[in-house]
Amino acid sequence: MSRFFRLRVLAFGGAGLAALLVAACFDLPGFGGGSHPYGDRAVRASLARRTANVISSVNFDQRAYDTLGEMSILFAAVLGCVVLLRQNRDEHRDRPEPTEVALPVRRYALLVLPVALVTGLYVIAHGQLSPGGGFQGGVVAATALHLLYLGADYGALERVRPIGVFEVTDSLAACSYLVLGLAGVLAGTAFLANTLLPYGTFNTLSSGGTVPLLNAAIGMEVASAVVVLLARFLDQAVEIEEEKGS
Amino acid sequence: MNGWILAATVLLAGGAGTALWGVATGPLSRRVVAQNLSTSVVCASLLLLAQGYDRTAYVDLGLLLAVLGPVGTLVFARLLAEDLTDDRAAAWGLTWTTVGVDAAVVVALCVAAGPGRAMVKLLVVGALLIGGNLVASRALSGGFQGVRGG
Amino acid sequence: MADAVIVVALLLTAGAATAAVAVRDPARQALVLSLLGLFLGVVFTVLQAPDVGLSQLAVGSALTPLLIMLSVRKVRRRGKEGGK
Amino acid sequence: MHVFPYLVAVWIFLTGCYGLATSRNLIHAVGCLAVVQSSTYVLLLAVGYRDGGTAPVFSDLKPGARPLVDPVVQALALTDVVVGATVTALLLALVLQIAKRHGTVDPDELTELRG
Amino acid sequence: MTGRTALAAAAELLAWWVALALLWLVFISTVDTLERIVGASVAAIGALVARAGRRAVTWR
Repeated sequence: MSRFFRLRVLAFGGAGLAALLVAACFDLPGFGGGSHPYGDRAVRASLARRTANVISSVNFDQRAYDTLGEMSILFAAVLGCVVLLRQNRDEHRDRPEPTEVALPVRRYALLVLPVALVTGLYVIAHGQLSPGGGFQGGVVAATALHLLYLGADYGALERVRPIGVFEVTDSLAACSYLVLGLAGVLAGTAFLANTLLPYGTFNTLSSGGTVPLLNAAIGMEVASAVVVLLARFLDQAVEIEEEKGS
Repeated sequence: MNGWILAATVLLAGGAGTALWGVATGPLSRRVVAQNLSTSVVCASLLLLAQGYDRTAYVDLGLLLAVLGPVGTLVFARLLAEDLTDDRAAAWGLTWTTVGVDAAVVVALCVAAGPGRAMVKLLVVGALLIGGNLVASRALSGGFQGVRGG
Repeated sequence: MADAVIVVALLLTAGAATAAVAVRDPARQALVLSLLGLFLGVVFTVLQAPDVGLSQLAVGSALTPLLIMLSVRKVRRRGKEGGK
Repeated sequence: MHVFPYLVAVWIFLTGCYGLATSRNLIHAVGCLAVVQSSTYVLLLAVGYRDGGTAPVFSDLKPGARPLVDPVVQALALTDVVVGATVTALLLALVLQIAKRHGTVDPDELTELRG
Repeated sequence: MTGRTALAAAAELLAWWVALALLWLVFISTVDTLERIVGASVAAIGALVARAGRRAVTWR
């Protein structure tokens, strides 16, 4: 199929798709309309369980089973990356040379690393109160560690990042989500049902029953998954070289 | 619509629009500078929006961006260091202008918030943002000279 | 008039998306993508979804650019070695 | 204003699709896929918006004080943003494997190699 | 490790812990016992990572 012919097919299909999508847009409920039946019910259910952040309540309570699916996709994607980016037999590792980074940049990295880490943990811990949660905070905490690569060199990052520990943490966090779900079954209700713990006082750290626990599990899962993921990419980009002459 | 949201709209339309144009065209050195400046413009407008909607919880967005935005610029400064050796990406006039805008926004918000925990939080965000912006500018204008293999 | 900020944010996002497609060099595209992430964060904020905005800012400001730039570096290094 | 955000989502989707189809570099194609993904977030959140509403987060708001936007679509978009990033990483890992095996990241050259 | 270096290490950790615990108190909106406990442990993790990072960079 020639390039020109392919572009013609694309233009034809794209025009048809565009026409259909635009027609569909005019049939959607108008932007900013007042009718959100599911939203209103979700808010009521969340307030009944004393979870201040309704989005967290939807994610980790009302639709916790869906989040389990999302977490498995995340876990599988990271597993796929680890398998795809492993060191092949015809490759060897090269120690990267230590690099000279301007002093202000290095100092900035060392100062902001703990601040970013605390910010990430704050976002995780307050997931059921203020905007945030395990997904967001996990990414922030994991990114914080990589300031060491940006502000110094890859060797420095490797010294504070035992990759095996993060791989184990990743699996443990995924398991703990499942175990919390199964605890519901053992307690006599349903999988991932939020009936195990008392709902607590509204707008405090311990409110919302199992929501904070599931939130923390997702936070650990995401943080260690991102660290493992970036470790593979950094290995490939910085360390692993192909054998010369292969 | 109140004055805070109007200010955020103007800042977005002017500053972020310019940054988008700068990042989409021109030599690489100009693009990375525009990327760096977009962080401060967007962070300032997020803080303004938080005040405009009267939701202190939205300040977390500004906090996150103030922490991670400069990190993103450092990524580019580090991994494009070889391409940036030929033409230094230095635009200190522009950098100081945005720093001034950020400082003005933070001070105005602090005055509106009044003394208390919210004000300290805004000051922390402002310090992280301005410090990060200056360090990222420094990194772009030759902060990673010796970086070859790493 | 109250929706002006929504319109501005949406237009910026559409512009950044168009630029991200039009810029063909992956390294430069990563720069535009990081801007797209920021503007999406603003759109989510003005649509009153701070949780999604946080998610997008966390991912779009540092993680996605880092992944793309590391891939670019690996492919480029391969290209250089293959050329020798 | 009734359909403008939806039309923006459609525009982002179609632009991303065009980029995917005409891309000459697989890394660029992955970036275009990220653009396509972002269109779904814009569409979802636009559907959930309510005029004059605010986020259903009660850490600094008394329940019932202001109209609220729809939290369900936000929860859908939230998880997908982070999971989408790891899927992007998986695709980039595939691209790196292709680059290793075939020595190119141009989809047209790859088709020729196979044919 | 001599007494002097141990003292320096403890001082560094304590300084970071105090700074990060204060940062946590700035971030949060309402203070209660559980909040203090979580903040103290997060600040401790942050302090440990800060010291580990500082040592890793000035290793060579």
